[in-house]
Amino acid sequence: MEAIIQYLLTGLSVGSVYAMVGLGFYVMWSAAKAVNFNFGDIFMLGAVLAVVLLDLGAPLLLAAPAAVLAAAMVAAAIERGFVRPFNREANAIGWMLTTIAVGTMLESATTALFSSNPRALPSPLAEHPIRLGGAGIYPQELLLPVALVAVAFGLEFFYRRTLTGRAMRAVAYNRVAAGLVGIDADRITLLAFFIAGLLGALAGLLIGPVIQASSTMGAVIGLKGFLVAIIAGIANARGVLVCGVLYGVAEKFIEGYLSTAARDAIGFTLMVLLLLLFPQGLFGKAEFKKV
Amino acid sequence: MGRRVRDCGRRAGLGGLLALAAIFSALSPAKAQRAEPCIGASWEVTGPLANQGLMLRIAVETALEKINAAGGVLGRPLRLVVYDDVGEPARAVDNARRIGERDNCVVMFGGARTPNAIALREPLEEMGMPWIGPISAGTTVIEHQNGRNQWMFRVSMKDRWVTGYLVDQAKQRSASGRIAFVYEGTAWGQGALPDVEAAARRAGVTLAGRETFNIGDQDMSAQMIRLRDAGVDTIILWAVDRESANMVRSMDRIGWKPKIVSAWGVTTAFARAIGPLADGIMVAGTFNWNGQLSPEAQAAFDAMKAKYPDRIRSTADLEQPSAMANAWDAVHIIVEALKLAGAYDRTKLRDAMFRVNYTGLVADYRPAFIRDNQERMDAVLAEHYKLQAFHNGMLLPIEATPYGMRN
Amino acid sequence: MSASDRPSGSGGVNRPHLLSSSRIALALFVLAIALFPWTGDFIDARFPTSYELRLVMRAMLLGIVVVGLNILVGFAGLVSLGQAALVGLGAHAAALLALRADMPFLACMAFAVALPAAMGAMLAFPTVRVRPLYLTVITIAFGLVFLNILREWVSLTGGASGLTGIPRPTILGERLMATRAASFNYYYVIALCLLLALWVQWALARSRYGRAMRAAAESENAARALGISVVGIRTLAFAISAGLAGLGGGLFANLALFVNYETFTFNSSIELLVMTILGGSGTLAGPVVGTAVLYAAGQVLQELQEWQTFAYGLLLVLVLFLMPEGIVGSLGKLAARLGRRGAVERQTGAWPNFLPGFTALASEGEERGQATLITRDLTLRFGGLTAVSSVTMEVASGTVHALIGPNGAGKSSLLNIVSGFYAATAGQVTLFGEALGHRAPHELARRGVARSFQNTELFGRMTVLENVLVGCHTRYRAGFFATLLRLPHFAREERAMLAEARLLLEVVGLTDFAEEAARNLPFGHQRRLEIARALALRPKLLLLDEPAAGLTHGEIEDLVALIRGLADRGMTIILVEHHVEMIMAVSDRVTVLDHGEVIADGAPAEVQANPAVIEAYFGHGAPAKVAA
Amino acid sequence: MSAPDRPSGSEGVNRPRQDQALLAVAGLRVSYGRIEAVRGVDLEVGAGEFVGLIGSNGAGKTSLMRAISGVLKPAAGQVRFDGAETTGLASHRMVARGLAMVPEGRMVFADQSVRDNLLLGSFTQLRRDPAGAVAEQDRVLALFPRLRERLDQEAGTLSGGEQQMLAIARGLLSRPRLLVIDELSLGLAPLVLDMLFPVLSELNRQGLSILLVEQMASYALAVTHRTYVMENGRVLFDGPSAELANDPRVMDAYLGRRAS
Repeated sequence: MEAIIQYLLTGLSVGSVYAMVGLGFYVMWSAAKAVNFNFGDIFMLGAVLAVVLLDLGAPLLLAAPAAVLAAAMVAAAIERGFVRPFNREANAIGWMLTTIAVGTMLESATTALFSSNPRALPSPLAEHPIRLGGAGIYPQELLLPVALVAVAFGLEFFYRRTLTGRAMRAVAYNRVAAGLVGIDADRITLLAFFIAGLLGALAGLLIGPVIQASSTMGAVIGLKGFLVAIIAGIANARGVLVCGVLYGVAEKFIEGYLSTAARDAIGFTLMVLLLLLFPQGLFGKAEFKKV
Repeated sequence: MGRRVRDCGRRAGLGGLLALAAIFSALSPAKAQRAEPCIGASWEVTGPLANQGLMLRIAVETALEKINAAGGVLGRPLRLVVYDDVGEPARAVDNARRIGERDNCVVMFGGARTPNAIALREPLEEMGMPWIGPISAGTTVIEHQNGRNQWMFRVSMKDRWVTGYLVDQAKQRSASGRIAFVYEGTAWGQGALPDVEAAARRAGVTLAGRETFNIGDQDMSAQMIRLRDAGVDTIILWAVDRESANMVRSMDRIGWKPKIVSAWGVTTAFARAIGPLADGIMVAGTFNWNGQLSPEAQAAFDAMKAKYPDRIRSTADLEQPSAMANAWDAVHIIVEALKLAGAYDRTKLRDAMFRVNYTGLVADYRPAFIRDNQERMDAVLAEHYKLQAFHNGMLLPIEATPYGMRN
Repeated sequence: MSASDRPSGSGGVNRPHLLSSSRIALALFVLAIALFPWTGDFIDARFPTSYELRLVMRAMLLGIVVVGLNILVGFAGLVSLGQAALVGLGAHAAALLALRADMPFLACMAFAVALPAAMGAMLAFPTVRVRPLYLTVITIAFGLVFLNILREWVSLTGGASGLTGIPRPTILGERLMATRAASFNYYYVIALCLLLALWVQWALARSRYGRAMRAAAESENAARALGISVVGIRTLAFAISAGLAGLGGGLFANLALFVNYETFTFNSSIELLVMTILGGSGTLAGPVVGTAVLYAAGQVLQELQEWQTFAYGLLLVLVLFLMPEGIVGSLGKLAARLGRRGAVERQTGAWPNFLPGFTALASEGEERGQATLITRDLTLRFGGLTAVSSVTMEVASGTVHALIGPNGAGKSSLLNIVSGFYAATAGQVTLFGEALGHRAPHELARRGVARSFQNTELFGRMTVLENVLVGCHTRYRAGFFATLLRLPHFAREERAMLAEARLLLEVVGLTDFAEEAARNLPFGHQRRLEIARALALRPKLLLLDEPAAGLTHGEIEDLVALIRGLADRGMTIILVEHHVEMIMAVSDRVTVLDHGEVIADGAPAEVQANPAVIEAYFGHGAPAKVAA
Repeated sequence: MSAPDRPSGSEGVNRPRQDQALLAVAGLRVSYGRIEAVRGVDLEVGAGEFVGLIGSNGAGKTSLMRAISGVLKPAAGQVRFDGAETTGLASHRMVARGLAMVPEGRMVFADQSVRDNLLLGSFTQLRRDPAGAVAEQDRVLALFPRLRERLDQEAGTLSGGEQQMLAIARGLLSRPRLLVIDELSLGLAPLVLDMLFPVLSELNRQGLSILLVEQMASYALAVTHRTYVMENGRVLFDGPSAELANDPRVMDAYLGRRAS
């Protein structure tokens, strides 16, 4: 019983990370029909930049938002410099390679400048776990699902209640029509990558105190976030959220009851099977192919 | 049009040829049969373990600088060339070939990864080039299945001995006698498993749990819960800094604090990342820079500090304390061997290695290696191992901490 | 991408001379590879050392894998980010069979190719039908799962420590090594395999399989309409690509005599993809160039120490910005631009030019008077919208049957049902006297239904001649291996098809444009080409979707002559058109649709006079009074 | 065909002088790759004018409209709007300058509510003049009472006619000086058209310039002042709509007959 509580709690926390990263992919994909393939690096920057700012003497409450903001700006710059020029034609794949390349540069520059060592990202919420019998969780980890809910509501509010959010949905639905009502689709796309960057960097910042900040912390999480988003049917925010959390919890139960070493093999196989069963994604709608 | 298409094809084809030609011409042919006064190195320069490579480089470069300042070896300065193997065996072989054939170095250093060392066996034999491992600890690196290791030396720990050492330590410290083994899913971790099992058998200990995890794993609650529920009170750990930190976090989460005796993958960076949770964790090593230093060790540290003032400010900045001492000693053993060999010649160097007697930071190597005794291609013996422990964020000799029951 | 150095289907004519420049380049390349190990004998130096030899061998191994990836990416337009895992599968198959089953080298290699190929087919078949992106996703997942299994299945793979002690390969008792003592025999085995891979690539490019891959990549719809099973051809492409990956892997295992999972990571997959793109995907020389350049760059960048990975990324970015089509692609384009200066004027022939040979080609139509196509209560709904509503009509064989109606009347939807692109919500289609459930477009194409598209869907980067040859796809009989080996009966068939394709170009007056990329044709010519391509199928039923749209008067007149000529030769034609005048001139019967329903059906003159038709078309006279 | 009931007032009937033209297109060419869809078109719309553009499907009308409204960049030629050169300006900038287009196929944002669609229509105005935008919403909804009833419905669930109303309303909300409507009648029942065309005439009477692209020649000729007839990427001729309504050349061109 304790174990089950533990798996649920840690699964919820890591699942929230997947969900937030997946939502980042969702936001990028809906606006641009392309993504920053190495989005994990934005996740990493959220944590690493916070450590760097703390090193420079900034207080945590300043360093944290500044790091997220800076990482999101990097994300936006990647859209402008490396996605937009390579996403002009329908079904273009150039962006995949350019974002991989720029991700390589980001990661290796971080390794060279920040060192390959893990670094602590101190947070008062990651010092003393809350114990529930034999299970336990850091308040910091509980912050993640809370943040996820906040982010989800925030996104929902943004998409449905603000003019810019509606404009972003308009761009996602039909770029031409969006332009015809006066929306600058390029700027909205840039903004979308910025927002995605906020999500990714926030996830990195929040989990950083628990898993330490390091230059390679984002690689696997970025990939998993992408797969989760695809499995969910990348065009459905709620689906991405649900799938992300579920995958996190599922991982913990696999670790608990099947195998820790083969967790990824089992998890990914599960994903592949789901994708084959639901080719449009679990929450995706069948798309109509026009002839 | 068709004509033109083919013209373009030709141009492209020629382009390919030119590219190939360019590669070859860039590689100046190695002419001399005799080797050059250089030490090659293939370890990690980039990637998650880049820091290891950097620390080794600091130790080797500093040692070489001192040696060269004193006139070099056989009248010539020795230099270091470093190539990155990004932890990949095929790259390691590329690098070894480059070191042995193009740079024509007299000897090479290897990095931490066991598979990379295994992949080098045959090329080294073919080229006849001695290899020295200052940081790898996998038993099979030196003890080859065929028992015919001729070229691979080590000034480092050996898992077969480390496991015996740690099992003993764990047995003495465990109140319940329930000891578990936790290891990373790499060749180093997996390779230690049979050694640990053998050592446990020898010590009459039944392992109460075996748990593994993958590199990059961020939560080990499942493993820790299983071990806790199995009544384990002491863990033998085979892991590096980041994953160790995550494991200790998982323990803290579930409120479980067993004793941990660890192989030397956990270093200063671990304590820096995890803070007070590191306290009390014991690590087997070959050397500790935070204790009472001999004049030679103090001089070595001062030289590193002087050469790399940005990186090395205090002894705590020597992030691979044991491996750096090993590398320091390895360089000097090579120098001694070269002097005995009397020439920059690989075979002569190899033969001379067995005649080296040298007092280093880690040990009194007398002799450093023994010919036709594969087991003794390792210079550092189990008796040289030193237990250390984290205390107040520092990795200290166990005597300097409140955790020492023995030693 | 430019047409230059792209696999060109020009096979028969303009056959390269024995001393053509590409052959010289190839010969030089082969010679350079063949002589390389012996360079030292010529320049009297210790060169190449085992280091350079190893570099070249590793580059050749990677080259084999990249050739495979090029077939996938450059031909079939799919992306794999798990290719390294397939290399690993080949490597481990070869190593394990040699170690555990004592299999001889060649048998091991056969499995090293076959297993990954089968795995590739298994991965591709269910995924490529949905979205090409899914293959990418699945390959990523496969790569990760595969590595995880390699690492954890310690008893089989040795776990992370890998497999050591792989016996040195032998052929006929000869030990294979890359040493002077062994005459560098293993080096030559690898070189031979590279040449083999290049042959496969070349043979594919100039066969119906390669053309079908490229066609499916350029226009899935048009490919399906021409009888190509898009799922099948993509699966084939991935299987071949995986097989070549396995070949590279097997050779690697026997070179290194040690394998573990670390060589086959996600990063290696990316590196392989980058090599493909860098060289110029879709070009024949690209894989070799890309592999050589990038592999060499990796060695040179070692000088930069901890910044080498950064520099690698930077180099990639620079290449992608400066040479978006890869080295060979961009150089080829440049050369083409330089060469274009002296281009000759091409003559457009008159059309339709019903040559004597053409009559024989026009398919044996059915007996006149029969109903080629009958639809009963055909209905098609998309969500709430009813595009086609209970349409019943009959198309007599050998007639031109026009389908008209205002924009949005459901004409194209009806055409899409008949050609298999849409599945009807209700109703029945009887074709050539056989009641059919929903059939995929490529199945219908094989039964003799050909179509053109409203917005011409040519394979723009393929040549005009290749476009027509794709139309011949379903009529080839030579199998896959006969094609790869270019056996005599394949060669005969290819020659026949080529002759037929050229004849069809003559019929539509495009002979002079045969080697031009289709997208470079003027609009009217594109229409002609699309029709010629459809005719290459030798259809019994030809569906033309607004063939006159955008054509000039003269062109429309020619089109009318063509349609009449085809009908006179026994072909049944359904024509969707707006040009009422043209309809009147060419059709035997007219069905008028409005809002998905048949509002009139009959001879042209009757329909023309039908007031319902006039109203549907031109509006019903005056609009109601403007609200004051 | 019965005689169309033509809006009174003839100030727009005469061809405006170049310097008065709200929209002036000269020598415009549009290509897709090598395919030329528009082959050198001159066209003008004067301030307050209601101009039609008719021609059969594939004549290049939509391409021309897309180039004018900034959806496509023209290959050659010039577009001047409101006295300034606007060739190649992106569509959102054209909207900001006062040229709105109701695109072919309507392109309403099907996954958003009618209200949100209208709000997006006011996108440019909400930043410039929020109060004015709200007033404009009321004014436009008064024109299309059906939309007011369905404000909270998803736009994708509207009928074709309602979607077209929404598309027009959305276009109007940017307070354009020139409204370009591409294929108003596409897929709509005559009954719906009878409702829509009078609204356009009314808007025009209130001072809005309109360029109407229409396949249904009779409708276009009935409501507009002046009409261009396009075929094969070129303008064949133009003239007052009343005259063209009886001109046999229209029928010929329209039906793809040879101009004799």
